Amino acid sequence: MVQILDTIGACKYTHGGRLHRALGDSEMAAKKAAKKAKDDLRVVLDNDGKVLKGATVPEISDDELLKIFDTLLMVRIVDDRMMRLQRQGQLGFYMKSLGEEASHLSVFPLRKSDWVLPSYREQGAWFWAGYTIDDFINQLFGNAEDPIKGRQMPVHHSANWLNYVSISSPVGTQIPQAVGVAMGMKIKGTDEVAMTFFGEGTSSTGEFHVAMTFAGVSKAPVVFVCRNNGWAISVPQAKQNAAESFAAKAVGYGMPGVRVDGNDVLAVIQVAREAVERARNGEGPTLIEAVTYRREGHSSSDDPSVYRAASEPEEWAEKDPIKRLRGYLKERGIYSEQLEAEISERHNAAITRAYERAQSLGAPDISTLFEDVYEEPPWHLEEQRNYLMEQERTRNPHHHN
Amino acid sequence: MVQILDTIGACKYTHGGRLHRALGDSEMAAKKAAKKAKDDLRVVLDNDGKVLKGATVPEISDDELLKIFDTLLMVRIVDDRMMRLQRQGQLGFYMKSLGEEASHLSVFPLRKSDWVLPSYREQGAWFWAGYTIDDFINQLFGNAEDPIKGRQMPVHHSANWLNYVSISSPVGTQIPQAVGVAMGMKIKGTDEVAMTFFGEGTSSTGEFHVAMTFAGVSKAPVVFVCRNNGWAISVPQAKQNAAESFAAKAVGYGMPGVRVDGNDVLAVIQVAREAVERARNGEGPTLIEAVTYRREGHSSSDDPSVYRAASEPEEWAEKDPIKRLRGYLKERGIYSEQLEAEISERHNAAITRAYERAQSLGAPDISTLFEDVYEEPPWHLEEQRNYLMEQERTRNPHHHN
Amino acid sequence: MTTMNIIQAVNNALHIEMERDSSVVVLGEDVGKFGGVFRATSGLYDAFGGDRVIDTPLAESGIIGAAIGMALYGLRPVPEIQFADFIFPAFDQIVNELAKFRYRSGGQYPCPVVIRTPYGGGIRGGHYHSQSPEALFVHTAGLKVVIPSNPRDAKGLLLACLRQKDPVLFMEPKRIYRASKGEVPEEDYEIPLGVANVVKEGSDCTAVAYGAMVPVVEEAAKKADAEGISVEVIDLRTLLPFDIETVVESVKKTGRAVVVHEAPKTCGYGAELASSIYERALEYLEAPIGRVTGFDIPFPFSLEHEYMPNADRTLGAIRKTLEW
Amino acid sequence: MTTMNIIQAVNNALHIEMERDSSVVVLGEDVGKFGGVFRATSGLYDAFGGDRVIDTPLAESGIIGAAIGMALYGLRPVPEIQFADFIFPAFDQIVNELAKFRYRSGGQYPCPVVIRTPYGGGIRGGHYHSQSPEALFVHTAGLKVVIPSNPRDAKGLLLACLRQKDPVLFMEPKRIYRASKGEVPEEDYEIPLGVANVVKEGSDCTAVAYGAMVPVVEEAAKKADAEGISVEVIDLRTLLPFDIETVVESVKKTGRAVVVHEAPKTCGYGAELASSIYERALEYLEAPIGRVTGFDIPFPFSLEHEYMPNADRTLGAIRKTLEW
Ligand SMILES: Cc1ncc(C[n+]2csc(CCOP(=O)(O)OP(=O)(O)O)c2C)c(N)n1
Ligand SMILES: Cc1ncc(C[n+]2csc(CCOP(=O)(O)OP(=O)(O)O)c2C)c(N)n1
Ligand SMILES: [Mg+2]
Ligand SMILES: [Mg+2]
Repeated sequence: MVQILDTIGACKYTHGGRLHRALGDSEMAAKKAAKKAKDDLRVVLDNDGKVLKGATVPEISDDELLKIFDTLLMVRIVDDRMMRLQRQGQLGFYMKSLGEEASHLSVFPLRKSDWVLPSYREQGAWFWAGYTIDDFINQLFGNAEDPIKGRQMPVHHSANWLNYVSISSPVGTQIPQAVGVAMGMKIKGTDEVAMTFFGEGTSSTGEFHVAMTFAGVSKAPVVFVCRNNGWAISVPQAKQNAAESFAAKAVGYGMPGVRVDGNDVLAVIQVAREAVERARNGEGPTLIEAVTYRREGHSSSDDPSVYRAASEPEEWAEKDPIKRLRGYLKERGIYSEQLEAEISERHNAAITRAYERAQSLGAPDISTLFEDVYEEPPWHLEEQRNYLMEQERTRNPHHHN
Repeated sequence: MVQILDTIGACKYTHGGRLHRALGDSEMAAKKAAKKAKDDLRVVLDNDGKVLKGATVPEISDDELLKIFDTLLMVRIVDDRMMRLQRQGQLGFYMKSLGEEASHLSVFPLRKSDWVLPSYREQGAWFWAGYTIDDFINQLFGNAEDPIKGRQMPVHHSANWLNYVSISSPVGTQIPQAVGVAMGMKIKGTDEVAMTFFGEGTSSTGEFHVAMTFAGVSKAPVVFVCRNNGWAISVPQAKQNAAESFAAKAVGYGMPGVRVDGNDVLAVIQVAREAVERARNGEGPTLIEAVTYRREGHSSSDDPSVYRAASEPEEWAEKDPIKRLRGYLKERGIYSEQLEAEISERHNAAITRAYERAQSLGAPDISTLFEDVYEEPPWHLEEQRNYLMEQERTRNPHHHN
Repeated sequence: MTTMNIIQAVNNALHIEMERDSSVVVLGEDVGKFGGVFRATSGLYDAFGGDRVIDTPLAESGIIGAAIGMALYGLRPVPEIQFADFIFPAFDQIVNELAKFRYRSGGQYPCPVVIRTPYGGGIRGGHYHSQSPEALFVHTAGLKVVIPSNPRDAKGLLLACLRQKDPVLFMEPKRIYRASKGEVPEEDYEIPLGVANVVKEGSDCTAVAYGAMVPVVEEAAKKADAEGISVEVIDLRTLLPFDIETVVESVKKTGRAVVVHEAPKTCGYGAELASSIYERALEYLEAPIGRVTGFDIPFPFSLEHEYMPNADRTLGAIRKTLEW
Repeated sequence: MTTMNIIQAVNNALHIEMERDSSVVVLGEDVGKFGGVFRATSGLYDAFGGDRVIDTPLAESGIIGAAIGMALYGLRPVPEIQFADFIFPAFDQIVNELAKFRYRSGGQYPCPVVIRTPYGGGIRGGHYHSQSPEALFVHTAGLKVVIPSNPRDAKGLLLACLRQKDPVLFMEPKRIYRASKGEVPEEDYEIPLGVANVVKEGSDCTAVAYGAMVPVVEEAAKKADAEGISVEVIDLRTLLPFDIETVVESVKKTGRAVVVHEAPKTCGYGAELASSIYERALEYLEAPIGRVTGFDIPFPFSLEHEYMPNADRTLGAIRKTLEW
C-alpha cells in the first residue's frame, strides 16, 4: 500500500490561480477521501465482544441475537462436517466460510419479499432466510431431492421460494442481474430491495463495473456487499486493486461506499440496515465492503500453504466473529455454555439426519437431464432423450452410496 | 447532478466514537473529493485566448504553436470536406470532431517510440504524428492504396509505422490493449509510454474498468484520455455516470484523475505532459478527462435534432478551441490572417489532390480478400479464394468512381 | 392490412405487446427518445415513458445482465443490442447465464428475455456492422434463435417470442430492414416458432435460407426456373428449434439441397443443417448438399459485394447439385 | 525420454520456450506463485520472475486485452484462462479483436497470442467447469484451434503454436490432464499444426476425435475389433485448419465415419467435419456419418456420466454405420 500512496503523492502539480486551480487540491482531496475510506471501518465490538467506547449498538432483540448466534454456529458446524465428508471422498467439492460468517448477516435487515443474488460463500444468508439443512445437503449431493435436480456442482444453491437466486460459478455475473432485479422493483413501484454478494477479487470483473454504473444512474434499490476476505484463490487483494479500499470505488459511481468490520456481526447489521433503508426509501444503491479474511483454502481443491504464510490466518483467528458475538452475548447475560452445546447438538443431529437421507438417495432420474432446458423439450431434445434411454446405463463413477 | 448530490448527501450516519468512526467523515471526504474533481478543471486560456490570471502557460515554442494551429485547422477542414463528400454520396460514412480538436493534442508530449491506441474521433492525433492526408482519404475510400487494404469502414485507420494501433468499432476494446502495450514496455524496461483515447460513454464498458484495474495494479506507463464530449450518440453523459465527473473514477483505481478544459489546447498539453512524464518516470498511469462537446451529430448517420436542443452546441461554439488558440497566437504576435489563409489553402489543395487520386483508384484486388486472415492462407482459404475467382464478378454497388 | 417494412413491423409488435402486457420493458443504447439507431423502438418512449423504455449506459453486458434480473423478477425485458457485432461483451451473460438459468435452477427461474439485434452484411458496414453470429447461439443449449425475412413474419414471430417463456435471440436482417416491404395485418397475431415457411414449391432442388438470404435465394430460384430447374425455397424462420420435418420432406422430394447463409462457412449453421439432412435422407440425396456462405475471413469492407452470397453463387450451387 | 502427463508436458514446453525466447510472457489468474490451479505454470514464477509470469486481477477480458496489447508490442504472451467456461467474458476481445487484428490492419499488426485453457467434462464440474466451446472459436475466422490428446503432442503442439505468428486457442483436455501419461522427449521439438495423427489403422469405419475423446474412441475401436470391426482412429490435433486430406483419405478407404466430441451436437464441430466429408466423399459413403456428441443441454452435474460420450455410444454409432 505504501507504494500506492507514493504513486499518488509523487504527482506534483505546480500551477496555481483562480480558474486554473492547482490540481493538487483535488488530488489531495481524492487521496484523503480514499485514505479515509480505507481507515474508516465501522466496528461495534472489540475482539472479545465488548462494545467499543462511543460505538452505537444497533437495536437487535435478545431473541434475534440468539438466532444470529445460532446461524453463525450452524454455518461453522455445517462447514466443518461437509469438509470432513469431502475429505472422506463422500462429497466432490466444498467451500467453507471460516471466519467470514458474520458478513453473511448482511441479509438481516431484509424482508421476505426482498431478493438476494448471492455468490458461493454465504451459507449463513441462506440459513438465515430459512433454507434448510436438508435442502443444503441434498444440493451438495445432487440427489433426487436436490431442489435443483442435480444440475450444478456443490454450493450452487437456488431457492425461488425465498427469492434467493440460483448461484453461478462465473464470478460477478450476479451483480448486474441484481441491478436488473432492483430496476424491476423500481419499475413496479414496490419498496423491495435487492442485495448481492461477491468477493473482492470479483470487483475486478467488468460485471462489477457495469452493475455499479447501471445502479448509480438508475438509482435502483440495490445493496452491493463486497466480502473482502483478502484473497481470490491465491491472489492477494493488493493485486486486484490499487485503490485505498474497495469501498473507495463507490466514489466513481456516485454512490456511498462503506467499510465495515466483516467479523463484527453487529457492525455488519448496522451498516446493512442503513443501506437497505436507503434503498427502500428510494435513495439508491450502496456499496458495502465487509473487511474479513478467508482463514482456510479457497475450496476443498485448494492448498493455501503454497502461497501464504500460516501465521496470517492465525492472526485473524483473534477477530473471529463467533468468538466476538459469544463475548457480547455473555456481556449481555444471555449466553451459557449449555445453550451453545444444545445449539451445536441440534445442528449436528440435523446434519447427520440430512446426510443419512441425502446419501441414501440416488441421482435424479435420467429423463430429468432433458427437462428445463426449455419450457417444453423441442423435437431434438426428445430425440436425444429417446436415444439416451436406449443406451445401456453408464455406471456413475462418483456415486457415493 | 443535483439529484446525484442529494443521493450522497442523504446518507446520514449517526454514530461516533474512536474506532467506530462516523462513516459520515469518509462519506463527506469522498463527496468533497468528487465535487472537487468536478469543479477542478485545468484551464489556461479564456474563451478569447487570453491567458487566465494566475495560470501557468506550458512551455511551447512558437514553431510548435503554429504547427498545433495548423493541425487543428487541418482537422476542421478535413472534417468539413469529408462530410461534404459524404453528403454528396461520395463516401459511405464519416465522423467529425467539430469542437473537440484540441483534445487530440494530448499526443503532443509523446515521442516517436511511444504508442497510441485511439478511438475513432481523434483525427488530429494522427495528423500530428505524421499520418498523411493521402493515407487518411485512401482509408476512407478503402481503395487499392488504403494502408489497410480496404478492410474496414471509414475512420478505422491503422499506422504501424507511427505506432498508432488499428482502430476498432466495438468501443473500449483498445483500453485494456493499451495497458497490455504499457505492461510490455515495463517488462522490456523501456521508458516508453502508451496513450489511449475513448469517449465518456465508453467509460461505462467493462473494458474501461478492467483496463483501469490492470493499470493501477501493474503501474504500467499508460495515459488514459477520456474525451468527455457530453454525448454517446443520443445518450447524455448524465445517463452514463452518476459520479461527479469521469475523472473521479480514478479514485477507485489508485491513480490520479485530472479534469482539463478539452477546448483549451494549452491546458490539454499541460495536463498530458504531466501524465506522460509520470508514466515515463515509472510513476504509473493517469486518467485525464478532457471536457469538451460534440457540436455535430455522432456520425454522418446521426440526426441530433431528435434528442437535443440546438442551443446546446451553439453555446459551446463560444469555447471553440481554434478560436481560442487563434486569440492566443494573436496575443503572442505570431498570427496573421494571411497565415491562416495559407494554411487553409494548403490543406484544401492537398485534400483535393488526395481526393482526386483516391476516388480514381479501384478497390483492392479481389485476391486480397483472403490475405492477412493468417500469416499464410490455410487450405480452406485457398479453396475459397479459388472458388471466388471462378465466379462471375459482382458489381460493386457502392463504387464511387 | 397496411404496408410496412421490417422496422415498422418490429415497432408495431413492440407497441402492441407493451400496450397489452405492462411487464414488457425495452432497454438498450439509444432506444429511448431517439427510438434506436434504426428507429425500431421509435415512439415507444413517448407512449410508455422512461420507466419502460430505458436508455442504458454503454455496456452490453449490463444491458443483458439487467434484463436477466428483470426477467427473474417477473418482467418481460426486450433488450436491444445495437448491432449483432456488439453482442460479444454480453456473451457470458447470454451463454452462461441467460441460456442456463432455467436448467441450473432446476426449473425455478425461467428467464424469458427476448434479445433483439440487427445482423448481417450488405450495408457497407465492414467488420463490425455486418456479422452474422447466429451459429454461436444455436450451439448454445437453452436459447431459441429466430430470424424473420419479411415484415409479416417479423411481427408475428416477435409477438410469439414475447409470449413464450424461453430466452430468444431475435435477429433482424438489417440489409432488408427497409427494403423488405409488404402487407402486414394491423391486428395482433402470432407466427409459431419452429415452423418453416415454404416460400416457393419446386421439385429439383431444395434451397434453405433465413433472413436477408431469403430474397437472394428467391432470386436464384427465379433464375433457375428460367433454366428449367425447379427450386423449392424454404425460409427457416426459426433456427433453433428448426423445422427439420419440412426441410427433410422437401429434400426427400427433390433429392438435392443447398443451404445459404452470410456467416463464414466453417462451423456455420449450414454445417448443422446439412448434417441433419444427410443423417435423415442420405439415401434420397443425388448430390452433396451445397453450402453457399460467407468466406472464412473477417467481414470485409471494400470487397463486401464479393463476400456476400448472391443469387449467382446460389444458382451455381443449385446447378452443381444437378450436374453432380 | 521421460514419462510425463499432459500438465507436465505443457509445463515443460513453457519452460523451454521461456528459456529460449525472452519475449514469452505468461499471465492469468493464479498462474504465478501458485503455478495455476492445475499447476501447468508451476515453477515458472521462480524461474522467470513476476515480470514474465504475471498474476492478473480477476478479469478475463483484461487478461486477453492485455495479452493482445503485449503481442502488438512484440511480446509473445501466453494467457491462461482458468477454465474454458470462463473464457466468455473475454469473448469480445477474442473474436472481435484478437482474431481480426492482422486482417483489419491490412497485415500491419499480427497478434500472436496463444491462449491456453483447460476444457471438457468428466471431472464432476457441472455447468461451469466442463464446457467444450471449441466450435465457437473454429467458426471465428482468424483463429487457430489446437487440442492435444496426449503429453507428447501437448508439448510438441504447444511449442509449434508459440513459434508461429497467428493467434491460437490451445485447449487442454483436463479430464486426462493427469491420467494421460507417456514418453515425452526432453528436448525441444515441434509437432506441426494442421496435421492429424492416425492413431490406429483400420478398414471398416473411420472414427475422428480430438482431446479427451481420443482415448474413448480408442477404447471403442478395441471393442469393435473384438467384434470383427476394424476401425481407423484419427486424432485431429488441430481443429482449424484441420487435416481434411487425412480424414477424407481414410473415409474413402473405409466408406464409413463417426465423429466424436463432448460439446453439444447442434452446430458442434462434428457438423462441420461431417459436412466437409460428405462434400468430398459422398460417393464413397456407405452410411450416414455418425455424430457421437454431448446433448443439447447445459452440461449437467449428477448425470454427467450419462452425458459424456463413451466407448459404448461410440461403438453403437460405428455398428450403425455398418448395419445401415
Ligand atoms: C469469470 C470467472 N473467472 C474465474 C473463475 C475462477 N475462480 C473461482 S473463485 C475465484 C476467486 C474469487 O475470489 P473473490 O471474488 O475474492 O471471492 P472469494 O472466493 O474470496 O470469496 C476464481 C478466480 C470464475 N469462477 N469465474
Ligand atoms: C461495444 C459497442 N457497443 C455499441 C456501439 C455503438 N456505438 C458506437 S459509438 C457509440 C457511442 C460512443 O460514445 P462515446 O464513448 O462517448 O464516444 P463519442 O462518440 O462521443 O466520441 C455507440 C453506442 C459500439 N461501437 N460498440
Ligand atoms: Mg476474496
Ligand atoms: Mg461522447
